Amino acid sequence: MESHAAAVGLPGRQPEIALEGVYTKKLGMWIFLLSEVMFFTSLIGAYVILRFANPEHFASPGEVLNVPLTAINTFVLICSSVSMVKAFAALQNGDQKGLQLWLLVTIVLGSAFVGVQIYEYIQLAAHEGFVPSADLYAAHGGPLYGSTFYVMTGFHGTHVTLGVLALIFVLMQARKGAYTPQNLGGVEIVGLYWHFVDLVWIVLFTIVYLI
Amino acid sequence: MSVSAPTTDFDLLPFAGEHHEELPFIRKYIFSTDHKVIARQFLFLSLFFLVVGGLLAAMIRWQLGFPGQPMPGGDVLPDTMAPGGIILPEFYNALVTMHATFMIFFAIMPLLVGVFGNLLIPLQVGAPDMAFPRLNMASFWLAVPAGVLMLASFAVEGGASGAGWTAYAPLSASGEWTGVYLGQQLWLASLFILGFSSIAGSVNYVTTVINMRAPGLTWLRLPLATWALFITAWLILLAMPILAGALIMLLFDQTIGTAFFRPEVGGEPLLWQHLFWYFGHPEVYILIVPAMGIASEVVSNGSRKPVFGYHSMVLAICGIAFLGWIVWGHHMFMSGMNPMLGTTFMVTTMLIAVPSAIKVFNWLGTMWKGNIHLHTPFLHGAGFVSLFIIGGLSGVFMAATPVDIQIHDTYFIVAHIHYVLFGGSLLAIFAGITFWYPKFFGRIMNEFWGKVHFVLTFILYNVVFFPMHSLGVQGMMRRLYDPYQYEIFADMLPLNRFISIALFALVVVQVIFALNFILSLRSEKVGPNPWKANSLEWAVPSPPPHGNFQHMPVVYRGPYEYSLPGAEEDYILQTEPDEEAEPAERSVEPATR
Amino acid sequence: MNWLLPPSYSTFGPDIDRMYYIILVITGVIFVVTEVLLVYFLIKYRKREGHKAEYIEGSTKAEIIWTAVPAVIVVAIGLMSAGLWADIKDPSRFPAGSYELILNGRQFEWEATYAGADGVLETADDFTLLNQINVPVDRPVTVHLRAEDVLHSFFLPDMRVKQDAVPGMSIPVWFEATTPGEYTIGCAELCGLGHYTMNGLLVVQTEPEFEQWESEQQVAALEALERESPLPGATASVPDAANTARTSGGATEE
Amino acid sequence: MSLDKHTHPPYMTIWAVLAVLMFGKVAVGLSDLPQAVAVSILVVISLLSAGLVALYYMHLRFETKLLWALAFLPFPLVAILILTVIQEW
Repeated sequence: MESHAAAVGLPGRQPEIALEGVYTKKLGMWIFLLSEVMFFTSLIGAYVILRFANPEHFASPGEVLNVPLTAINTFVLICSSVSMVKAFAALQNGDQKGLQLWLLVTIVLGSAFVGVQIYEYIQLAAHEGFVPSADLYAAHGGPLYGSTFYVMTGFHGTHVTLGVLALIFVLMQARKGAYTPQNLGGVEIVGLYWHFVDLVWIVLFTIVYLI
Repeated sequence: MSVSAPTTDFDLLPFAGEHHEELPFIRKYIFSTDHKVIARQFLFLSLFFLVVGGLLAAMIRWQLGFPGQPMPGGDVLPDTMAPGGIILPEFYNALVTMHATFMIFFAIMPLLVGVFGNLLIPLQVGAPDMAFPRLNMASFWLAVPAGVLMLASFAVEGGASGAGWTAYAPLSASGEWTGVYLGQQLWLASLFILGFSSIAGSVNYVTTVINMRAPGLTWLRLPLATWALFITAWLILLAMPILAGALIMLLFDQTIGTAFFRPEVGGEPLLWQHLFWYFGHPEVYILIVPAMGIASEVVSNGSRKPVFGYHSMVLAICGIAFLGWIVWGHHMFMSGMNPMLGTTFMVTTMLIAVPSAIKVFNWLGTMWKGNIHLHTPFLHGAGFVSLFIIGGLSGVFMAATPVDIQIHDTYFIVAHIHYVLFGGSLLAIFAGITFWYPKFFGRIMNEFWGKVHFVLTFILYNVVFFPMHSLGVQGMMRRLYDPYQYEIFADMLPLNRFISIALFALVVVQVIFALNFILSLRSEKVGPNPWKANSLEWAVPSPPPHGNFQHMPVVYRGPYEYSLPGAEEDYILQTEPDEEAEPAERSVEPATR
Repeated sequence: MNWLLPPSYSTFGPDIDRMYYIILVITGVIFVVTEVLLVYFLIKYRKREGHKAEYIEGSTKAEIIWTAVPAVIVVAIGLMSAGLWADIKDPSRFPAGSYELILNGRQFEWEATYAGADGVLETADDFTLLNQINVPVDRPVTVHLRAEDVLHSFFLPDMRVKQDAVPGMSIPVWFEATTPGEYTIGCAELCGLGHYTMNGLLVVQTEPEFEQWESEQQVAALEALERESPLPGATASVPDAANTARTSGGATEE
Repeated sequence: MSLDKHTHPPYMTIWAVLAVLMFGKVAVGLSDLPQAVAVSILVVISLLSAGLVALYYMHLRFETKLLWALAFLPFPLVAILILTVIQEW
């Protein structure tokens, strides 16, 4: 967008008209995150309603799902949120090295989270017979349990993977010195998305594993 | 003020004509990020799907008017659809489903939100382009594959989806009940992709309106078209993801065999209806609110008079947006939903009639004591108001739950749908295309043929759809391949035949609009403000150059200051400095006249 | 073209029709007033040389009026119809002592199940009827509506009854016929390629006729039961010989 | 988040609080408290930690009030959907 404004000789936007301090990219990301909230509402809402309608389909915490492993996995995601924020703080202080280091840590932690989740899927599907499709379902509880579990955690996992890819892209841009304390757009945007994904997991982990 | 020749770095020679067989070609596929080019691309795409939807409607009416008789030109269709031109029941269900799907998702919604959103928002808020131009381009180039997938679902084995555009489970949840497997999955995948396109577009619209308004353009100086598109973008942002989630669950039911909506393995069919209509009702307001915005623009312009009660019009749009989230149950009164919920939804649905009433009275107030120029956009706008009144009032019958018992899922509902969607949105779209044609192509559509098209369409439209209220009151159900199997409906064949013939005439009359649209691409060029309007898009040349504004426009007044006492002309551009305003505000040079 | 509802033959039919006519009058009046006003404005305030429109930005008084008045009208309509809706649909307000039967909708036919000689539904001696329901006149009837495969909608246009049948749910629907005769049963929810063939016959019989018909059916069911399996084994839903099973449109997958 | 202010919110302490809350939830989840009690505790804790992430890590706390309004917008809609549809069963 900036190139357009320059091309047409447009003075910068008057801040008092715009949402003070919330520059366009950040506002766009916040608005996108609102639509993501509604997407997860649809999935989690269906899970809550189906569980309320047919409780016998669902097992109590720990019976089928491996809670300790996922608890550690959740801790990994929380750490990745912290490393993301440290990266952003480093950028604000102009510390390019720190930015790239913390971005790398976030990427590693994020990939670890997805790895553990895939491992958990394999465990559940192979040994427990806990699969999404109703006809093959064999674990404790009913086919609804597998369907809702895989759709919710699967889509969350997809969002984490997309987040990791975005972080890798931002890291490459950071290596080229694209970000400065004045132009911290890309990092803050990816940071907002990453924290949102962590926030969704906090709710998801509680509802799926602990209730 | 010399206007340098617009340095358009794109070479667009549209000779798109939607003749029936020929697909609209753009000679060069332009991966452009200019919101005006994207608006034109959306225009051609959705006009093409409007034609497709219209053809499907003609086939439906043929089967209802001449059941079981070979359709003229029907032998073109393969035997899986219409052996010897005689439409099969499964193809009829596919026709009903795909007519609604194409019209709602690929014609009316892109025409209102994709076309006018893209064209008007940056121009009316005084921005050079959308907040995220590349995302805006992605929004169009996601809609194209969605449309292709939907069209392809006709060609696959088993035919297109036949579960209704509402795809109620369990009929839609497994091909076992309809014999349509891949067709239903393509239907689901196509709408899922379209969801991305709509959300990408809406993020752009909301960010542009909030963050990129020209100085002086406060919220209450925004034209009502931009207000309507802004609120609609919010509805899309919050409603489409719900549909995306529901579609994904239904797609997994269809493919992997999950159990969300399949009752035999524990799923809940009512859950699909709740999720679908929780998206569905904001969706129908997505289809009408932009039309209301366009109607306000053309009615005010035609009457040469400010919109009556601008503030209450804005409040009414916001009222519709809020109430739109708590009424979805009125689609499900008979569906086995808890009757007590029915009563709550009945009350909220009754309340949502109030903002629509406010808008109608304000449109009438705008015309009152005006100096009405009956130009084509105004005619379509007045047509919109008169038909929207009927559509709104017929909604009250369905909101009253006991009356809904008799008329639910009958042709009364079909009449209501078409009075708000065809009489409402489509007439507003005709008004919008004619009104902003200069901003699309720099030329103007023929006024005489515009009026001829309006008069014929208005008359034939009412001849086709008003009798449907009577069919519905007699109890004739929707989506019946051959309603005359029921003895009590056998005597409705003559009326249905009459409606069908009237519809064929209505479809033919649309050729006038198509020709007017195509031939006017070559008509004489027009200046920046042929309709003598006030908002910012009329302060730039037609068609606006890349980047729209030579200098940052500064706004001093509201968009509807027509016939201002003391002004020499009966219109004043928003960029006209206010005489009484203190000099500091008039320092910046106004935009090109 | 006919704007009047077809005659209704159930106890709550006239109440529904009255609601329809009240709304028809109210919306009719508003329709005429607004459309005439629109046409009048178009003619009276048409463009004339030298004439300028009046610069009016609105009037809050007018806004208040046309917010309050429609709100009062629609809420009034709402309150009027709330009671009637509850009487028809709320199971706790169903009339007592109604004749019970089960109606099962499946792809492209209705199957009614009546209590057999023992008077208890879902027992071995029940008898069934395909695409036909016999009910006594002047006596409330409760139909336990079910569906086997997809959504169907039990629609009795003459009785002003409509209720979707949802697989996995048993929804009670009541009505009381007032005049004997033969009426139509329809399916109002898209249920596949044979949706249009799901019409059936509602036969409303006088009390003696119904008693006689019912006892005949019960006896026939008992005999069929004896012939089939001397021991009262699984519930045999015996296709009722008396009623010729209508050839349904598509192949009915059992 | 105005640029000149370099005092960052207490990220590490919030991290510790989040970790403690999370492991606390696990304990409550695996304990055999009656389901109603356990569910309400878990919901409260997760909303609390979600709030913490939103306020401090997403810097919502330092943004304009209008962004708070936007951020909060979908949640009443979520409540309407789930609380209404749950009446069915």
